[in-house]
Amino acid sequence: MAAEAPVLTKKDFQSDQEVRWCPGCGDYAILSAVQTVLPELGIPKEKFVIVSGIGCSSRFPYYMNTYGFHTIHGRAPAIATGLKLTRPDLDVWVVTGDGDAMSIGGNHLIHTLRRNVGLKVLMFNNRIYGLTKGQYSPTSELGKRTKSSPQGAPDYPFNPLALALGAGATFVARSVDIFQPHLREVLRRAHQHEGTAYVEIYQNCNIFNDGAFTYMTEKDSRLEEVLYLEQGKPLVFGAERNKGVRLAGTRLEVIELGNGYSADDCLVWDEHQKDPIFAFLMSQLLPPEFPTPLGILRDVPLESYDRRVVGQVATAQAAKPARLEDLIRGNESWVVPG
Amino acid sequence: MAAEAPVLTKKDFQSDQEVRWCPGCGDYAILSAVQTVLPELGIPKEKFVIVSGIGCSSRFPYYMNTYGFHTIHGRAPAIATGLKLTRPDLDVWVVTGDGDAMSIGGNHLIHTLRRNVGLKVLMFNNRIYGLTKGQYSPTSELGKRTKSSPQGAPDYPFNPLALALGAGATFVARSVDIFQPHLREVLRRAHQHEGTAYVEIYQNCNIFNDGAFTYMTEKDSRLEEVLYLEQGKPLVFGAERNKGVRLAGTRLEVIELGNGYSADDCLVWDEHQKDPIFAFLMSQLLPPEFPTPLGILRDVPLESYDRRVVGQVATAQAAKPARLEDLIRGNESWVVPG
Amino acid sequence: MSEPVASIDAGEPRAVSVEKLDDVVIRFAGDSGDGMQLTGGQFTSTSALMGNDLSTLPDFPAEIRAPAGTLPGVSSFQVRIADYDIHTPGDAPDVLVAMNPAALMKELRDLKPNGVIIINQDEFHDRAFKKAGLATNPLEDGSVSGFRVFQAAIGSMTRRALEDSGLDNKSQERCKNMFALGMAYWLFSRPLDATVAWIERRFAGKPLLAEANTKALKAGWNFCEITDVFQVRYEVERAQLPPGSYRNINGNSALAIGLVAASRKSGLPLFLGAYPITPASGVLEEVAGYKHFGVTTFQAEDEIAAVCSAIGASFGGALGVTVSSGPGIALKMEAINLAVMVELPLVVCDIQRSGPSTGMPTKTEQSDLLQVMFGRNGESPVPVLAAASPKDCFETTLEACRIALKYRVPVMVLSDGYLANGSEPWRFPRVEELPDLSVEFHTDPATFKPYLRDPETLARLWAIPGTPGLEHRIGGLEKADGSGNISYDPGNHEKMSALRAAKVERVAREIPPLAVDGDPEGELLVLGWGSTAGAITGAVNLARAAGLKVSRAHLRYLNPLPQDLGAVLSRFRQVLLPEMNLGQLAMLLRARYLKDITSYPKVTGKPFIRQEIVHKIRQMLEAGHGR
Amino acid sequence: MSEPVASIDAGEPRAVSVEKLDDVVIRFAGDSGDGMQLTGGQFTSTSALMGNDLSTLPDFPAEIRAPAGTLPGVSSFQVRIADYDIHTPGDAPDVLVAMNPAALMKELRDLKPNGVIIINQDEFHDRAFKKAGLATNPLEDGSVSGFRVFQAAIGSMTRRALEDSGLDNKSQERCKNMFALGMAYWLFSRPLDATVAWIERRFAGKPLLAEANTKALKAGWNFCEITDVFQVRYEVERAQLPPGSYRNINGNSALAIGLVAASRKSGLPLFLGAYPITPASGVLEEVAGYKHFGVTTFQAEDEIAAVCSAIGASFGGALGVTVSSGPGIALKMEAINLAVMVELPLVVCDIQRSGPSTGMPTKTEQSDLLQVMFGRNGESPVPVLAAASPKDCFETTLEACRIALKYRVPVMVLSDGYLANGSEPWRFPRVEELPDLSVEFHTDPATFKPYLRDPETLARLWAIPGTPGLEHRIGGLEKADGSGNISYDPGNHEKMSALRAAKVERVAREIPPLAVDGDPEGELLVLGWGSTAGAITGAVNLARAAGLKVSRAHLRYLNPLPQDLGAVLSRFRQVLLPEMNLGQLAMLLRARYLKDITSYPKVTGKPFIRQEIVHKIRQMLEAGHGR
Ligand SMILES: Cc1ncc(C[n+]2csc(CCOP(=O)(O)OP(=O)(O)O)c2C)c(N)n1
Ligand SMILES: Cc1ncc(C[n+]2csc(CCOP(=O)(O)OP(=O)(O)O)c2C)c(N)n1
Ligand code: SF4
Ligand code: SF4
Ligand SMILES: [Mg+2]
Ligand SMILES: [Mg+2]
Repeated sequence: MAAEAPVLTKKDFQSDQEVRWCPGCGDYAILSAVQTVLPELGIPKEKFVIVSGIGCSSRFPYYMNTYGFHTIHGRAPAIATGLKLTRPDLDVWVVTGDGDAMSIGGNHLIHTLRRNVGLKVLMFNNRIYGLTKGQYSPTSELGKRTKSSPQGAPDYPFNPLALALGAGATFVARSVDIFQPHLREVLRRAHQHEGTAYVEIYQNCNIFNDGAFTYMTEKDSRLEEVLYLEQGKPLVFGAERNKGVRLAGTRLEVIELGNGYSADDCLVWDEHQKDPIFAFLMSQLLPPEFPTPLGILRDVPLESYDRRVVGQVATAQAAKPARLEDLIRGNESWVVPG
Repeated sequence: MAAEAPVLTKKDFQSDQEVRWCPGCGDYAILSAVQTVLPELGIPKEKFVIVSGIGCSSRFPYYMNTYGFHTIHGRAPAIATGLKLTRPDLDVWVVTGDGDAMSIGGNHLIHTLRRNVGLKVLMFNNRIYGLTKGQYSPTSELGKRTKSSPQGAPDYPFNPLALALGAGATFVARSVDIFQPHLREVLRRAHQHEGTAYVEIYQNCNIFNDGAFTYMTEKDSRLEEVLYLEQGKPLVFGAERNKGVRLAGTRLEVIELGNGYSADDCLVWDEHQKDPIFAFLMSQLLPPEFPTPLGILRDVPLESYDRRVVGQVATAQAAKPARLEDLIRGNESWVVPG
Repeated sequence: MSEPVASIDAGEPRAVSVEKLDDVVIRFAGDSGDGMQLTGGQFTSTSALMGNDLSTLPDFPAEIRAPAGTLPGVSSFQVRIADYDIHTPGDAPDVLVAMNPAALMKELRDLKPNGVIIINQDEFHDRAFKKAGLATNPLEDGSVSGFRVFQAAIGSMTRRALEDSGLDNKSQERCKNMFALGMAYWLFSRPLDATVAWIERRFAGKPLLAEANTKALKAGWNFCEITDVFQVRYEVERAQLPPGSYRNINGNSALAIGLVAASRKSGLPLFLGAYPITPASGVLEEVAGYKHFGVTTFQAEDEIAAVCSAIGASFGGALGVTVSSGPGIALKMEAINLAVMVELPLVVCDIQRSGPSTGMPTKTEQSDLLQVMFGRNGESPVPVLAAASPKDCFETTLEACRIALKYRVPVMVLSDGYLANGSEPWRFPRVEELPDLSVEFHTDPATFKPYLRDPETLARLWAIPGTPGLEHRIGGLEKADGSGNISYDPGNHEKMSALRAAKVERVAREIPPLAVDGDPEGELLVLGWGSTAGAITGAVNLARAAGLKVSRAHLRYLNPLPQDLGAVLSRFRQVLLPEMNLGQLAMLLRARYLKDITSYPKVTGKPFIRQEIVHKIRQMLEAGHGR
Repeated sequence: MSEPVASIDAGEPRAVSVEKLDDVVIRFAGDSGDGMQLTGGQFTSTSALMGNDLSTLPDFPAEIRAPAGTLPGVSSFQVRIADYDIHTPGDAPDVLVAMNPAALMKELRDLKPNGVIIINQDEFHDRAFKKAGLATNPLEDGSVSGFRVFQAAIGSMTRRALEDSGLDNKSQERCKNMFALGMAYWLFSRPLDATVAWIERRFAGKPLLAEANTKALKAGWNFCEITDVFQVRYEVERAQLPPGSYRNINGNSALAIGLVAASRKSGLPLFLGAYPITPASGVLEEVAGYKHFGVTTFQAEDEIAAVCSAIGASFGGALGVTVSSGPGIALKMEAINLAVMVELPLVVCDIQRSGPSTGMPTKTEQSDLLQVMFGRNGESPVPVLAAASPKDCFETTLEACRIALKYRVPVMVLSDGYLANGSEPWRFPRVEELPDLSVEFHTDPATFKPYLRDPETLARLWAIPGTPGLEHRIGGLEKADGSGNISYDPGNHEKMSALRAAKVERVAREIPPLAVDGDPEGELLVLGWGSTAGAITGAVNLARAAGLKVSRAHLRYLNPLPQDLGAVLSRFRQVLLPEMNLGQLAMLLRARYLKDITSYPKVTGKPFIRQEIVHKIRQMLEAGHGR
């Protein structure tokens, strides 16, 4: 059994760099979850690469004792795509923020999703630009007052999950920095997906946007505000499990169970539905009217872009000899005798 | 009645520039439709501005005798946004192609949609890069062989309508270059919308992607392949109007009417549904399984970005006197006597 | 508590005496959470109100909140106050306020020999030493020998002062910067009232906090008054500044106000499209607060959208402006080139930072000059102006707007991190003194062609959408002169390329003759541009005081260059050009004038200090004499 | 039909005689739908196979299909064939084939006096004159006086020849370019077989079309043979070229093949990330067909993603390449700067076109030199190489890859529209002759630090993901030398800035001494770079033939410059530098060497012609003698 990979632990994934997020930042919890999950995956440490853009969240690679690339603002998916296309053997994770991924990097994100490149994209959504000290982001609420929006942000925010689904994402999930077991399970599932796995992680920026998610993270409101998506189970929630979500025509409704309604009236969750309709429905569950869904919104197998691209190269190689002299000579050549 | 605007005609909107698309290009038909609709709108000609990016389609402004700006590749929505924010009195139309809007310009497009800037965006989708002579575009089919994809495109295409809906579009429609009355009606409706009106127009590029839409434009297949969306009417189609679309749980299905099904089993179209669910359902009707929906997928009133931004300025102006000397002096100043 | 609240290590105790200084440099340093920027800012405001000349240099860590107590977490603010006209925040501090061991160790190397150190002794314990990466107590291991160290238990004294404030411990502790400020005010004989008023404004609606901060401030002051911690007290008299109305201002504010002023004086609404980036974000944030001036700000999705939106606004008849820093400017170049081609006004402000790539975002540099000159495809000339000091950002920006509107060109404004955050007193102009920037839109269809030009400026007609009868199309393809129709004609392209260049060159006609400070000819001219102005002026003054003969000139206009620059250069045997880059302007001048300019490059992320330049001046003069 | 199929306007009828020419320039011109590019390409291939030296210049309209018959719709292909070593496609055509009045009128002005014009008379009617914007028939209004005009009803004769081909009228008409080609083959005594073989390859699986095209080709040839339309027939002997194997090649193909060769010789997989843009798209399209070489192509969503993907590929150990043209290169700059900072190999090819902005996309220019040198924030030096001719794109690209891999830097390759589409015979190398580009990845954890450098090249270690024990992080923030940890240390930044510059400077050690053609010293050196090489060489040869004394040198390396360039320049009293821009390299050289280089700028979207340069040489020599 000499060839067996050594058992890895969380410690193996901690780099020697001092972690420099603000004390209390939600990024710490996410780092911990990733450092816990990666060693479990049975993959040699040197096969992991973390690619990030710019932002507080994008400091992530420095703290992971894997290969890492802290690139430029918004471009991590494009850089990771080039890496994955040439090195499909690597396990490539993209770490990005709501600004990095959805403001300047929006185009690369949606193209990565439609192509279904085999990348795991962790989008830390703190609904603010942290690193540049607190301007509103594309996920900040309409009317949010920040340094750059003293009268309130005039922009409607993106719905990050709807955007991803609209772009054709094959794996879409959501979790929360401090919901550690849940987050770890989502990370494991993301890893298993062949194509692009897009994971939105609600992350508290305690300096510039503290409490953005307390409505659903506080112990006492959590059960009322969160809808855990469980495969094959009806969409039921509430501390008393007395509420559910149903589809009335083409509209979603929250129903109180017991008052003539039972769990049977609720939608039965199916993360594998081939078309993105059911997942899109879930993305439209928005507070305060609806509970916030957490878990896997979509997980549909589809050949990854890298596999198709690599396959084309292999097909071409099998079909034709690759003689450089032939390429240089071309179709028509002649000799000038000496 | 001296102040009444002169009656405008199509001719008034034709510029003196020779139209230089390839003979047979679908762009001619779209130009004609726009030149027909604009004079009807009761707006002085000088109030129209057409902003375009780069591509065959983006040559559009040169042929319109309005104000026009043929900008750079992918950036028309951003330029138009700046124009509209400072000149909300203008009627600003963006003309773009599938490459211009959804490849290089994808980010500006989705941000324009989420902000709901008061622009009319006409996206000419010919599923190819025309101007650069025939490379595949983000709407080309998987496996399409083009100059740059000799083994077939390895990319899954975007679903342009789903992308727009995922980005939060408030007005989404689709029409076809040669379906002139339909196209004109869609243009009129786009014009009436306060926020961003996103119109996908199927356009035949007879040089590099001829026949991309013949499956649904040919006289004999048209009625079988097209689902016209009509407000308040059931989703029924077919030459014999013998087919319909219904929602079974969270899945769409085509049903044959008469075989135990009637029009009452079909979804009843509502373009005004507040959440984007119904519109998203329509975006998932893809050939060959489903008919192609044409018409207005979504039309939901929402205050435009420009109105909100202009409103903030007005509020600030009403709240505070704007004395330049005060601004220059600041909060703390002192005098050094002479 | 039995621990000493203050102990004095400074030799023999003496009675308090007042010493007059003409010039002193103080640096406040602490953890990023310690509020040192506020402390420094208040010291500055108060000193400004007292009539000192002054100059400041803030220095933040790159992290939002690096781990408390570490070296990378240190945040500092340097202020120099003087009773005469000064130009830099000073080469080395005379006084260092160090709130923890990391701050002490990081800043100590800069301190003047025999300088004063004020220590928050509460933070000098083993755990803190470890966080700062120290093996031993720096107060005991010889690190501070050669300095005058004063220790005070700033944290615990603050908490004690606020025991009854109703605040929790953490909030009490947060007020310790005000305690330190109070001490500094005592030491430098400054009144408290301006800061008390500021506290009241800042904590309006939070009376507990307002009271606590004021209390802490006074406690610091009283502590010095009562305990005799210092035996000397300093006074710095008001400076003999030219008469006028003054305020203190930093570069980003001056730039922001310059934009609003340009809008007012041109009669055009200001449109600022920007995407946040250090150190430029402050401009967007500040202008966003000026909406009552009819200003529109647009936080775009990226830098490309930002500049594009500004171009769209210009097309519609607004004053279109965008602001960013190096990496963002790189992204804007393709669109700026569109503005070059369509000949619309546009102002692009580059608040430079240390590069290449992400580089050192919080550090300063002047290394984007060649980027803004040449970073576009094709022949694409644009005017380039650089601000010389924080306050000069106002005038330079106004001038850039004037040129952009008059010549219908994109104009680049160069500032940098040092100017953006540094501040100085500004003798601000009266509104009536500002230049008239009004423009005329074309309205007459009979005389209209989109590319008809003003024979004087070569600017094309500006006809904005909404004007009846002037419907026309513009775009990035080459245009026929006059008609503006697309043209692939070889001769037309040559002509248009020449016209675009000539238009920029014409700006030179309006550039005033280059002012040479000192002899108009001689052995050595020190030439500068941008934010090196202060250090060069200071250095040349020092050199002259030391008996050296040296002249000085400063360039605001980098493209086009002043018409007499060649003549000025030819009058000096040697020219020294200090730049915070590897010789970018030197290259341009060498190419233009074939003069052997001596480049003095510095790329450390820090501004020049005067002594560096003095040293170089001395060297060059000696070499010159040896010839 | 009763209309004449050919009429002869060329003076007295004579018997067919054969005239030998050493050098002739032929331009095929017609509507964009007329297939003139194919016709010219075939004439070129056949002439190449016959052993002529040759050079070509295609010229497309900007529109895909501009309205038929209009001036903007004209597409032309110029080919020069000679029995000796030539360097340009010729200043002015000797023979013009004009398929319609628009083609005639557009190209006429370039034709040599007394030149031959072959007209497709079917298209000379009133409707066609109107489309071409002509009031009168150019054949009758004196426009063609001074030329020798031959008319033939090319269209109707083709249709007649294909009556029984089974093709519809439109498809028959499409073959008329082959008819014209047949005529040209007869006139210049070329064999048909190579084109017949090509037709068979091209229309494999479409036998009707293959047959029809061959028939039309032969019909054109036979028409001349039978009808005596021409009384003279020309022969151009094979050129005395150095012995070796030859093929014809254009610049984009040579570049594409160079990339594949670099991949093979380095043992690294090639990754090409690109976004289509004129005139660079051809490279992506061609390399996409080379997947059997283990090459990956990625058509990205934009230019930024294209370059970023290449950087990602390089990080993983591939040869990362991106290709674009001016506007796209502008967009890539921020990311290229990341590659500068992380010190990874990257090759960026800029196929320049006429700017600024969208400019004239189908026209050529050399105006991106300063952009690629300086268009990035901060101090960001990169090597820059330029190809001199279509075939030289191969070697220059290979050399760029070598430098990128060896020094771990982004390297810029400059080509342009003229090289991209132009072609010439290439004496191609044997694979064994190509340099070894192999690289070593670091694998040993004991000796690893990410920013440890090779003392010779200053390249840092390249350790790729997947290597056990070498896990490390890189990024755009300033790095501490050695460890690669983030560093804000002023001294480190200064050091790293110097290292990045020194690394690029070290490349100069490998640059061969500059070859001066002609006397190594004297009155005048004509210096060139990039695609002006041919025109300059030709011009200098012409000047010498006219008795003028002038030397010539050409630069492939623009950054760093050859070490001996300064010395070479100093040996000439005058230096002339023709560039298709407003003097960009001249500026760099003036700054570097303080030498008064005479810039000869041209920005018309067209390459230099030899006579322009000869004229300038004469002027300068006269001025020099007058001194
Ligand atoms: C090209 C460029 N533009 C702007 C910036 C400045 N910038 C750095 S991070 C950031 C936003 C970060 O927000 P987000 O992605 O949400 O990350 P967070 O800090 O909140 O984790 C911005 C605007 C930059 N570094 N580069
Ligand atoms: C920055 C930049 N990149 C690339 C190009 C080249 N380019 C011009 S149009 C185009 C694509 C056009 O496709 P689409 O938008 O679908 O328009 P169509 O021609 O099909 O109407 C491309 C890649 C360019 N002009 N500028
Ligand atoms: S600013 Fe916010 S997101 Fe950034 S490290 Fe601090 S708490 Fe975290
Ligand atoms: S290439 Fe296609 S899209 Fe472009 S003008 Fe021609 S037919 Fe139309
Ligand atoms: Mg964020
Ligand atoms: Mg298209």
